Amino acid sequence: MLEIANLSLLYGRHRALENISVGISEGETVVILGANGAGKSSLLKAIAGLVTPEAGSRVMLDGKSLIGLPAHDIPETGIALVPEGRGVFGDLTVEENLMLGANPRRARATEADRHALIYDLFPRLAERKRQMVRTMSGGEQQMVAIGRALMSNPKYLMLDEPSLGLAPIVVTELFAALKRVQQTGVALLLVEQNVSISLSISDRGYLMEAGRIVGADTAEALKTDTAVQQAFLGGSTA
Amino acid sequence: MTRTTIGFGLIALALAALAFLPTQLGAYGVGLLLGMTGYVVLASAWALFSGPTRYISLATVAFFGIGAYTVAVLSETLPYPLVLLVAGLIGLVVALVVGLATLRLAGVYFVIFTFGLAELIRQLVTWYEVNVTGTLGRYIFLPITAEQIYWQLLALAAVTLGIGWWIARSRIGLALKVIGDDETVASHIGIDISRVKLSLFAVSATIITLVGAIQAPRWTYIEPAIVFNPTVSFLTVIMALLGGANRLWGPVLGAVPLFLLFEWLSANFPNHYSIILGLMFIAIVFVVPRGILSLGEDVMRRFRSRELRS
Amino acid sequence: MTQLLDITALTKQFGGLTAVNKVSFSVNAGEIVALLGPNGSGKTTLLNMISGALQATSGTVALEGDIISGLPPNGIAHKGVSRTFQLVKILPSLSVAENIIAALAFRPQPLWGRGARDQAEVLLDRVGLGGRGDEHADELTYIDQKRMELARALASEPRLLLLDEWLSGLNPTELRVGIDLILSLRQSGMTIVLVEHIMEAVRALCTRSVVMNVGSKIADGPTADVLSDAGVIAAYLGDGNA
Amino acid sequence: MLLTALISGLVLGGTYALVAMGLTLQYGISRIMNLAYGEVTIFAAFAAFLLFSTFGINPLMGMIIVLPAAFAFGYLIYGIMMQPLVRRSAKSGTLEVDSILATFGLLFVIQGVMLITFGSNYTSYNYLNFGVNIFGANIAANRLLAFVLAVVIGATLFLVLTRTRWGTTVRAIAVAPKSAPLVGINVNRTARFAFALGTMLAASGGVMVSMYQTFNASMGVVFTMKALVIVIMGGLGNLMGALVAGLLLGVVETLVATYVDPGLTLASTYVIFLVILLWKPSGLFGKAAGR
Amino acid sequence: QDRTSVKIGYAVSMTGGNAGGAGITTIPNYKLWVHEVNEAGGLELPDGTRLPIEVVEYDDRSSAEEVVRAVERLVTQDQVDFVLSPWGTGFNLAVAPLLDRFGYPLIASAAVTDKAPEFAERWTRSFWLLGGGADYAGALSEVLAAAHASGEINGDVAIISVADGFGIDLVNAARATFAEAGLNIVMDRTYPPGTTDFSPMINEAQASGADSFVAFSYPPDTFALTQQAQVASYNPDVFYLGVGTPFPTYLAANGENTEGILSLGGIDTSNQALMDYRQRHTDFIGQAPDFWASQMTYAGLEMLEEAIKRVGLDRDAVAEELSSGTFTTILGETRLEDNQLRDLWWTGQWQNGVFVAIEPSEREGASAIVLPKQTWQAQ
Ligand SMILES: Nc1ncnc2c1ncn2[C@@H]1O[C@H](COP(=O)(O)OP(=O)(O)OP(=O)(O)O)[C@@H](O)[C@H]1O
Ligand SMILES: Nc1ncnc2c1ncn2[C@@H]1O[C@H](COP(=O)(O)OP(=O)(O)OP(=O)(O)O)[C@@H](O)[C@H]1O
Ligand SMILES: [Mg+2]
Ligand SMILES: [Mg+2]
Repeated sequence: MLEIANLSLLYGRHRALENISVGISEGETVVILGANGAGKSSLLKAIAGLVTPEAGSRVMLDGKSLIGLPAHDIPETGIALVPEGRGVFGDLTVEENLMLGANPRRARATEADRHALIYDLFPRLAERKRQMVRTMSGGEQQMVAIGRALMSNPKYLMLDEPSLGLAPIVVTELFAALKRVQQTGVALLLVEQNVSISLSISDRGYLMEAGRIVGADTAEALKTDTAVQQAFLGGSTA
Repeated sequence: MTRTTIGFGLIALALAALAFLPTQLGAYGVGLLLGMTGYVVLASAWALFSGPTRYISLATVAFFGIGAYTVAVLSETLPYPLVLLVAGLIGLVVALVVGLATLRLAGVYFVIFTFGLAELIRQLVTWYEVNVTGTLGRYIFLPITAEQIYWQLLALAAVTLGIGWWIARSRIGLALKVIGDDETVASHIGIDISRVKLSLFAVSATIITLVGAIQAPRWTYIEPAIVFNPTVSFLTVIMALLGGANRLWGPVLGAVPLFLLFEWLSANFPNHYSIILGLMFIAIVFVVPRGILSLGEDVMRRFRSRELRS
Repeated sequence: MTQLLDITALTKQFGGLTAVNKVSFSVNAGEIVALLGPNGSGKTTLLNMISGALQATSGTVALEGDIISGLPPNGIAHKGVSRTFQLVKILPSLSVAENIIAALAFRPQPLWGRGARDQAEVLLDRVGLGGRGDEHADELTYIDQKRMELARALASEPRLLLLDEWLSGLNPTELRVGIDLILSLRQSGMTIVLVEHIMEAVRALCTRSVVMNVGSKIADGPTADVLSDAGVIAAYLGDGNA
Repeated sequence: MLLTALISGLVLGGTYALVAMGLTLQYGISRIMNLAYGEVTIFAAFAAFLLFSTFGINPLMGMIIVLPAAFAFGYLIYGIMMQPLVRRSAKSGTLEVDSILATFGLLFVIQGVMLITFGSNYTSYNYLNFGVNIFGANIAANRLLAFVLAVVIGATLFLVLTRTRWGTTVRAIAVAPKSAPLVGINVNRTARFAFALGTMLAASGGVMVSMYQTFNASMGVVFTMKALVIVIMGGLGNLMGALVAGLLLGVVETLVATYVDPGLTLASTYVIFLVILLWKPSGLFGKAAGR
Repeated sequence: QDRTSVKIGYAVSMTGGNAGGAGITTIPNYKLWVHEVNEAGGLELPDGTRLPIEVVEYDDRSSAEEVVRAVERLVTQDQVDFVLSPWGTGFNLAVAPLLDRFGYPLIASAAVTDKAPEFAERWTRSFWLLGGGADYAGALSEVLAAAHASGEINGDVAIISVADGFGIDLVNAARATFAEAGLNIVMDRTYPPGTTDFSPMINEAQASGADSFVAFSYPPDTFALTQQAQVASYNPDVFYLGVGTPFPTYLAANGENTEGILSLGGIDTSNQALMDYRQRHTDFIGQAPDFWASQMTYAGLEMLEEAIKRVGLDRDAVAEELSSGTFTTILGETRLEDNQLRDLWWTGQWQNGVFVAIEPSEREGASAIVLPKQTWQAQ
């Protein structure tokens, strides 16, 4: 169980998150919806330890607090992040990026299996093992980023707009792949603009606005919620 | 508009005062002013190009030395103003060649390239003197006093700051900033990167050459080891960075205190100069993270915001 | 209808990899053409060759009959080509307005001083950033940076505008605003080539689509036809999106 | 004659490469532009001399003392001086400028300490200063040793960096320090380690140099600049590059001295350096400039 | 006048590229002299009173700009009574016009220049104690010519020189005087300062067949040449090296292998005053003086001391006295000719751990040269 409570975050004087409370059970998939600048990425970064929240904020994993844990110790706890803008190691090869993904100790045992899984999910990566990631197309780099996160054998995988810049067919495949990831028991925390497809694989969803959670419901309910329709689905299930 | 006029008026007054200063000071004071003004011009001229583009050039001493050597070679054959002109022209030509060569380089590659270039020029001058003219050291017996050198440097400083002021307000200044931020964007919005970089580099290098030429008569004896001393390049960079290289007054605010610090330390702690200087330097880096000018601005800003609140 | 852009047998090789392979197509003035294709099919590379960011290995790009391939990016920009980048490129040390003024100041008929400031405000208004010129460019949100980048591209008054996934990352509401903005550009007579993976936008905006796969052109025609093409569905759209 | 020149050139180059490799670690990996690098080299040279002349410990044995001390020193310096700068620059992105300014200060501090403890005189001693015949070329044993050390260290580190997971993490922090925590890399610890390792290499260079070269407390900057030239010529952060560039410089220098004019040796090394940069703007083994 | 001390100032290179030379030749002598004078109660004035010396010292950091300013500071800020000379030819020339303008005497004890006569005329209060390149080269050519005449060596000479003012002065003079002396220069190479690998030049010299190897070198090069000649088993009959050879550290580093090596300078071991000075220097500084310019530096200070004793602190009078007086110094009876010290030892040789003077050979106190140089000993 990953529990976030009373999470607040300041960038200088700008309040990016205010009293956020979100919970994800093991194996569950949760999507966070919200306009640009609502604070979705900030929330994921705070969980990953990349930004330091205000005092009084709580991030608990299976009852243990993650607050104060340095960012580089987070992957070891089983939380992985595919960040906005990918954050791949541009001057290293695909293979090296994946190898680094398995850097946390918890990932070592399953490394070989994971490699196979990832090359199965993204055959393009298997073809380009030795290519410098910097020289790959935007979508290819996104695959590397997701692959790298999966390498760490996460229990909770956070994805920040994974479909960004991917061809439709790849988006379909990616979400199919994410479904398979779900089946391996990994919980997903998803931030997406592609609302319909993300709701389709989610159990629950949260709505964010200006740094606050303004709504939460099951995915089923959100799909038909008129407010959500208005704000995020453009009135129709396009 | 009026504020600019007042600003110019004040600056003219300050210049007049500075020009008048030598009459109030002894030889040592004049020497101090002279050295300080020399570095003010060097740092300001350096920052003309390197500030906005963030290309850290260590070729300063190459141009400085070229200027000094030109004077040493020609001082007996040409009238002094002409010598300066020739020195400036040589500096300009070398700068254009160097500028063309370095266009493709970026970051630290540019830094070390310019260092290598300065060393190469020094080696070539040495080799030429040894093998062609057969004398290495040269003598300059020009009847130019320290005051006169100082006045020339002061004028050059005014010109340099004037150019800096003009650039900051002109399209070229904006182009330089854009280049410093992102060259791809720069070229895609229609900036001819090569031309902008080259012309600025040439202007900056010509001024630096003139500093070398103007200061040369002070030494009587010149040899490559003296006028191509890489320390000059390093000090220039350090002063400009310390003051804030992308502001008009930044280099001045770096050069003056640093020069005085050097002077004070060498006058008072000749035996522990290195250690004290080093420690102070480290302290400065930690206390004044974004250059002296920014420090001043921060203080001002805090002051103003407090005023607003009250 | 006059032909504005003409691409002939354009090829780009990176070492052994042929990223763009003898692609030819042309774009009429006033058209909005979508450039589609799977990830890594060479779309960005193609745009890069048009804008001069990359030199073509072979083939030519012509603008109203003028060969522009071989010119440096600034030369091409002065011929009337502007673009945005797949990963936004802002000028982080400048203010939002200065980002635009920079482009105004270096277009063929430069604007400077008062005129530039006013025009920058007009452009910012147009992309929805009115009144925010004094903010620091690097403190804008992603979407606002994209808006600013578009305003910067528009500042050059291009004849041809290249948009590389400019609409990606927008939520559906924002997407609609974005689509309207691009439509308004067409109304003003601009020709646009856009790379996009969001089919909703492509359908709404583009009369014609060109589809690439593994560096080669596999389809070219009216958008509706292209998107129902079996080859395109297999390579790009997938069955679910057909 | 040519063979002799080539061999002595390679050996000379090896001694250059040895000093340069530490800098490529410090600058390429830890992103610290360390202007005080040469001072560490000279300090180690003095230490080796001191151990040899007063305690009779030969320089090779002396390394057992000097190298760990250098590592510890580098570790300490990074912790005290560089870490705050790195932390600060995470926001402002001014690490390069800050590290230039800070290590410029450090340079003076170390130099001042040396001036006070060792004086400003030239120092020199003889150790392993006899000729060894290699394919007809007469090579000083101490230089040969430095060459061997350079090749061994260079090859070992290169293999470690490219073939092991640990090595890959080290390169990762050089490539994208911001992303490194996402895969569980402690950037600070890794950078600190690389910096200390670089300091140790600088010191090993110093110990070797002390055997065949005269040195004094003011000479550090000569080593820094030579090392920088080699590092840049080889491509930043690339050990193989540093090794190859060092060897190349050595060979060029010797060939020019033998066949052209000793007066042009330094000029020719700079010409080679400049030409290589013009041809490959990011060094021999550097990443192709990302345009 | 109720002064309580005599202020003496100097600016020398304590750091930077010139620190190595200044730290051996100049600074220790200034310190020793001040110490000794003050031990004795101070500088003696004509009326027999003594005033202690107060020192103002600056580091010129091996920068020409800095040395000029430091001297200006000494004169106008600190208002010292006398300024001692900096180390190095260029730096002495840089301060010469300045001191002349302020009316201060300059006793240049660490500057080698052929233009000394011209400078002495231009700046009438300047004194030049170390001769010019032509003097040293001329003396060397006589040494070599004599050895050649006696059949000890062939007439071929291999010369290398450092590409800076000093090296070039000497090699230029050597080219002229060697030819006159019937010597044949078979190799003539110039290398840039900072060169560390001399093996190509040593190989070439070895291949040239010359019996004499002459290097007009600077300290780091001098040390390197010695080491690398050993590695190459290069044993010419005559092995002549430049600055640095007469340094005590040279002996410390090379021990027995110094035997027979020639260089500039040298001492007359029969001169008791000199040997006494060397002992005092060693005791006070903890290190012996060098065998070349140290003694001239110290002698220059003695002359200054004596001149003050004779004529007081008036600088013009002191300059006049230095110019015309005769002094007893550690060098013996010392007198300047046209403001220059001409009674110098031009060539010396390491013999049994002492760098003895051998040229001018007819001058009293000269040792006999020993040729050929012994072959290198394994260490
Ligand atoms: N490093 C930062 N410094 C200052 N402000 C920031 C920083 N990062 C984000 N912000 C601000 O915090 C707010 C939330 O940003 P965040 O990136 O979390 O939003 P988001 O919901 O992920 O938006 P998007 O959909 O555009 O990715 C925004 O207003 C943004 O401008
Ligand atoms: N500088 C480069 N060096 C080597 N290969 C490159 C370089 N730039 C691009 N490539 C390769 O060329 C191919 C085309 O890349 P491009 O960026 O044009 O794809 P794209 O169609 O824009 O894809 P996406 O939709 O994912 O952005 C890719 O396989 C990429 O890896
Ligand atoms: Mg986000
Ligand atoms: Mg693309």
